[in-house]
Amino acid sequence: MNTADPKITIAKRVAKELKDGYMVNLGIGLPTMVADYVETNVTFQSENGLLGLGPKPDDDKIDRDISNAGGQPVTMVAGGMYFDSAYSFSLIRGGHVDATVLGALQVDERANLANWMIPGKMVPGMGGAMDLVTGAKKVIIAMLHTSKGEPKILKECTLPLTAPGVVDMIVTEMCVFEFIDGVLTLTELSPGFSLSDVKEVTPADFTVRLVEEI
Amino acid sequence: MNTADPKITIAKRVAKELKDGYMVNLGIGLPTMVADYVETNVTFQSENGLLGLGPKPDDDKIDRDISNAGGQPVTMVAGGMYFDSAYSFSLIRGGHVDATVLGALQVDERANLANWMIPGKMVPGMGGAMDLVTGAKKVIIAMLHTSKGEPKILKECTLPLTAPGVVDMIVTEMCVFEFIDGVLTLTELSPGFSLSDVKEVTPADFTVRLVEEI
Amino acid sequence: MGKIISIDECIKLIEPGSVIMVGGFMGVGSPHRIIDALFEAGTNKLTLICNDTSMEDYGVGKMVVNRQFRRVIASHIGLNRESGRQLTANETEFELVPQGTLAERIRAGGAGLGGILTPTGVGTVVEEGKQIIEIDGTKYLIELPLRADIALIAGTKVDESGNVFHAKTTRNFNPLMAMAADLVIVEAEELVKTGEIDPHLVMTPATLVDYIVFGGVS
Amino acid sequence: MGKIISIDECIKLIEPGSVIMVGGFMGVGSPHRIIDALFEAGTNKLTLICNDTSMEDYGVGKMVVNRQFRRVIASHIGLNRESGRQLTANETEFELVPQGTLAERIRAGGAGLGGILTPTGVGTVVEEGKQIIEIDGTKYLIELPLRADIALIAGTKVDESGNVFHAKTTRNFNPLMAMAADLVIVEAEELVKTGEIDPHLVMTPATLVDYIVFGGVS
Repeated sequence: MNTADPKITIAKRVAKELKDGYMVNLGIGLPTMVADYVETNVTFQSENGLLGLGPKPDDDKIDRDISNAGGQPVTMVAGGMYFDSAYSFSLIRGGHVDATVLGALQVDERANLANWMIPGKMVPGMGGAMDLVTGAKKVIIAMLHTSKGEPKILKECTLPLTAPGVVDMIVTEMCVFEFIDGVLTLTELSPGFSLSDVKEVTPADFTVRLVEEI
Repeated sequence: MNTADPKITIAKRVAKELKDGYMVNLGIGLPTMVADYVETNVTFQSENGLLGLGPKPDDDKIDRDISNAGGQPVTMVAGGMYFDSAYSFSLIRGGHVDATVLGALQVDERANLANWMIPGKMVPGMGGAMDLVTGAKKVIIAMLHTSKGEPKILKECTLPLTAPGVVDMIVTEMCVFEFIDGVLTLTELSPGFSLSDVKEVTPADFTVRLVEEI
Repeated sequence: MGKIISIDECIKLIEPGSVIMVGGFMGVGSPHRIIDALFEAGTNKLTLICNDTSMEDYGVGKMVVNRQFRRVIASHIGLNRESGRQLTANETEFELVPQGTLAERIRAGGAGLGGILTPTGVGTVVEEGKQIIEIDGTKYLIELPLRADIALIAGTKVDESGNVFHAKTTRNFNPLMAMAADLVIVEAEELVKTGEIDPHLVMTPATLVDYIVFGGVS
Repeated sequence: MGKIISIDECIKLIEPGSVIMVGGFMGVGSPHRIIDALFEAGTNKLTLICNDTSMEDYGVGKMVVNRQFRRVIASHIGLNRESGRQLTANETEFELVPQGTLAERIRAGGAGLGGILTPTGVGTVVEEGKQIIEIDGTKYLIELPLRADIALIAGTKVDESGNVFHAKTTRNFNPLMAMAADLVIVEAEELVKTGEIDPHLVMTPATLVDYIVFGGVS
C-alpha cells in the first residue's frame, strides 16, 4: 500500500505529461496542485484572462486586480500577457492550449466526461470546462479513483456530459489510463496497487498495456 | 451657376450631417475632404486600426507606423485608440459607427449602392465598404452627380451591388437626396441648380420635398 | 466633460425589468460601487448577464441573495449557494452557458454578427433547442448573440471622455459588454484627463461609453 | 532563446505551394524583410491570405508582380494594377472578401469556431455558393474559417520568448493571423529581453510564435 498523499501522487504523475513549451490550463482543486511539481518550461493559462500564471503572492503583496479563475489572488511570471475573455477562449477553443488538467465526477470507456453537474443536487455551471475539453490538445483527468467508495471510471456516464469522447488520459492514485486508438487502456500501475485492485473499483472495460513500472 | 469647386460644395454639405459625439468613417477620395469642414466634436475611425484619426503630419513628423486605410501617414488626436482588424470591424458591423461617407459608381431609387467594381474593367475589391454600409447607422454617399456626363443616380443599378437598400443620403454638387420612408426624396437644391437641372441628369424617380434653401 | 454622473443618477437609469450586463469574474473587475448601490436600491425583475454570480456576500452575488434577478445568464454559479438554491427551487430562471460561448455570444451581440458556430456543447444538454450545422464532418452549434439594455463595467483608469483602461485580469468581459449594450456606464477607479491613457492601452473607447461614475472599486 | 532564426532559415521553411498569411495593411505592419527575401527566393505556387496586395513595388505587391501566387484571398487589390491584370486575364485566382469578413474568418480559424454569421455581403455576389441563415427576419451568410500553413507577421517589439507588441496601426491582421496558422514566424523590428514588454501591451503571446526573425522593418 502506498502511504503517500494520493493527491500528491496524482499531481506528480500529471506533471510529467507537461512538456517544455506547453501552454497548460489547470482546473481548480487537485489539478492546481500539479503546478508545484512541474519541472519543465510550461506556460500556465488562466481562463479569466492571463498567460504566465505564477505562484500565490505573499499576503503583503496581494494585488486585487490579478486573480485566477477561482477569483483568488495570483502573480504573473516574466513574459506574461493579459487579455479579455473572448481572446482567452480563442486560445482554448482554438487548440492553442496543449494540455488541460481537470477533475471529474465520471469518465467512461468511450472517453466521455461528466464533471459539471449532478441534477437536482449540484448545478454549479460548466464555467470554462466545456470549452477546455473541446479545444485542448490533450485532456488529462486528475482525480481520486473512487468517490466515497463509488467508482468513477464507468462503462457509461450516468451524469450529464461535459463533452463526449474527449478524454485522453486519466491519472488516479492507483494507476494511469490512456485512450489508445479510442480504447481505454491501463498503461501504468502505481506502487502498491495490482491489476486486480484496479479492476475491483473500475466497472469500465479496459485493455492492459503496462508501459513501465514507476 | 455655382462657381465653387463642386467637391468642396459636397464636402461642406456632408460635414453638416456629422453631429457632436458621432463616430465617423470616411472613405478615400472625396469623402476624406469632409474632415476639413467639420465643426462639431466628431471622432474619426479608420478601419485599418484606429479611432481618433487626426490631420496629416508635416513631412518631418511622419511616423510610418501610423497610417490610414489608404496606407498614407496620419496622426492621432488626444484620446484615441489603436486596435486590430477584428475589433475595427466589430465597431463597424456592430452599428457603433454613426455615419460613413463613401463615394459611389451608382445609386438607385431603391437605395441600392454599387461602388466596388466594374466587371471586366476594374475589380479593386470591396475593402471595408460592404461592412461599412451594412453596419453604419447612416450611409451618406458623397459624389459628383454624373460621371463624364453619365448619370449615376439610376432607376436600377447595373453594376454589382455593394449592398442592397442601404443608402440614407446622397450629396452631390447639385442637390441633396434623402431616402424618406424608403422613397428617394430631393430635399435640397444647391444654389444655381433648378429642379429641372437635376431631373435632366437623374433617371431615378424621386419625390420632391425641399426643406430649405442653402 | 458631460459624461460624469453621480451614483444616484446612475441607479435611476436602471429600471426594474432591465437586461443588464455586469463585467467581472468572481467579482474581479466588477463595478462594485454601482452594484452596491443597486443592491441598496433594490431594483428588481432584472435579467443579469454576467460570467458568474460571485459569492453571496460579494458583487452581483449580493443581488442574487436580494432576489433582484428574474433571470440569470451565466457560466458559473457554483460559489454562490443561494444561486443553486434558487435554481433548484425554480425561483429564478438560470441559463447556464459555457464560458467561451458566453464570451462569443456577447462579442457577436456587439459586433453585429448573427451568431457563431462552436463545437462546444455538442453532445451535451447545451445543444438542446439549438440548430446544429455540420461542416466537413464536424458538428457545430449555432449560438446566438446576446445584447443588454445596459452594461455596467469597471475601469481601472478612465479619462474624462470615457476611454477606459482595464488593468490585469479586471479586463475579462468588460470590453465585450461595452460593445453589446444600448447604454454603457463605466465605474472609474481613477479618473484622468483625456489623452493621459496610452492609446495602446485603451481597451474600451470613449465613443462606446455613455456615462462615467467616479468612485473607488472596493 | 531557441526561436531566433536567420532570414535564410526562415525562407527555407516556406515551401512552394504553401498557404501563407501575411500581416499588414497596405504594407504597414508587414514583415518586409521576410517578404523581400521571399521575393528574391522566388518561392511560387503560394496561396496568399492578406488584407490587400499593396502596391506593385512594395510588400506582397512585389510578389504578385513576380507571379509567386497561384491564389490570393484579400479584401482589396485596387492599388496594385498587376493584381487587376492577372485577375482579368485569369492568370491568378482571386477570392475577394469583405474586410470585416476576412478578419472574422481568420479569427474563427484561430479561435476554433466553425464559422460566423454575418449580414455583410447579403444580396451581393459575395453570397454566391454560401449557406444563408435567417434569424428573426434578418439574413446572414455563414462564412467559414480561414487557416494557413504559415503566418508571417511583423512585430514592433518582440521579446526573446516571442511575445509581440504591435505598435499603432501595424497591429491590423497580425495578432489574428498568429492564431490561425500551423507555423508562426514573427519579424522583429526591435528585440528585447523577456519581461521587458508590459504584459498589457503583449498582443501576440510567445506560446503562439514558433520563430523570430530579427531585422529592421523597412
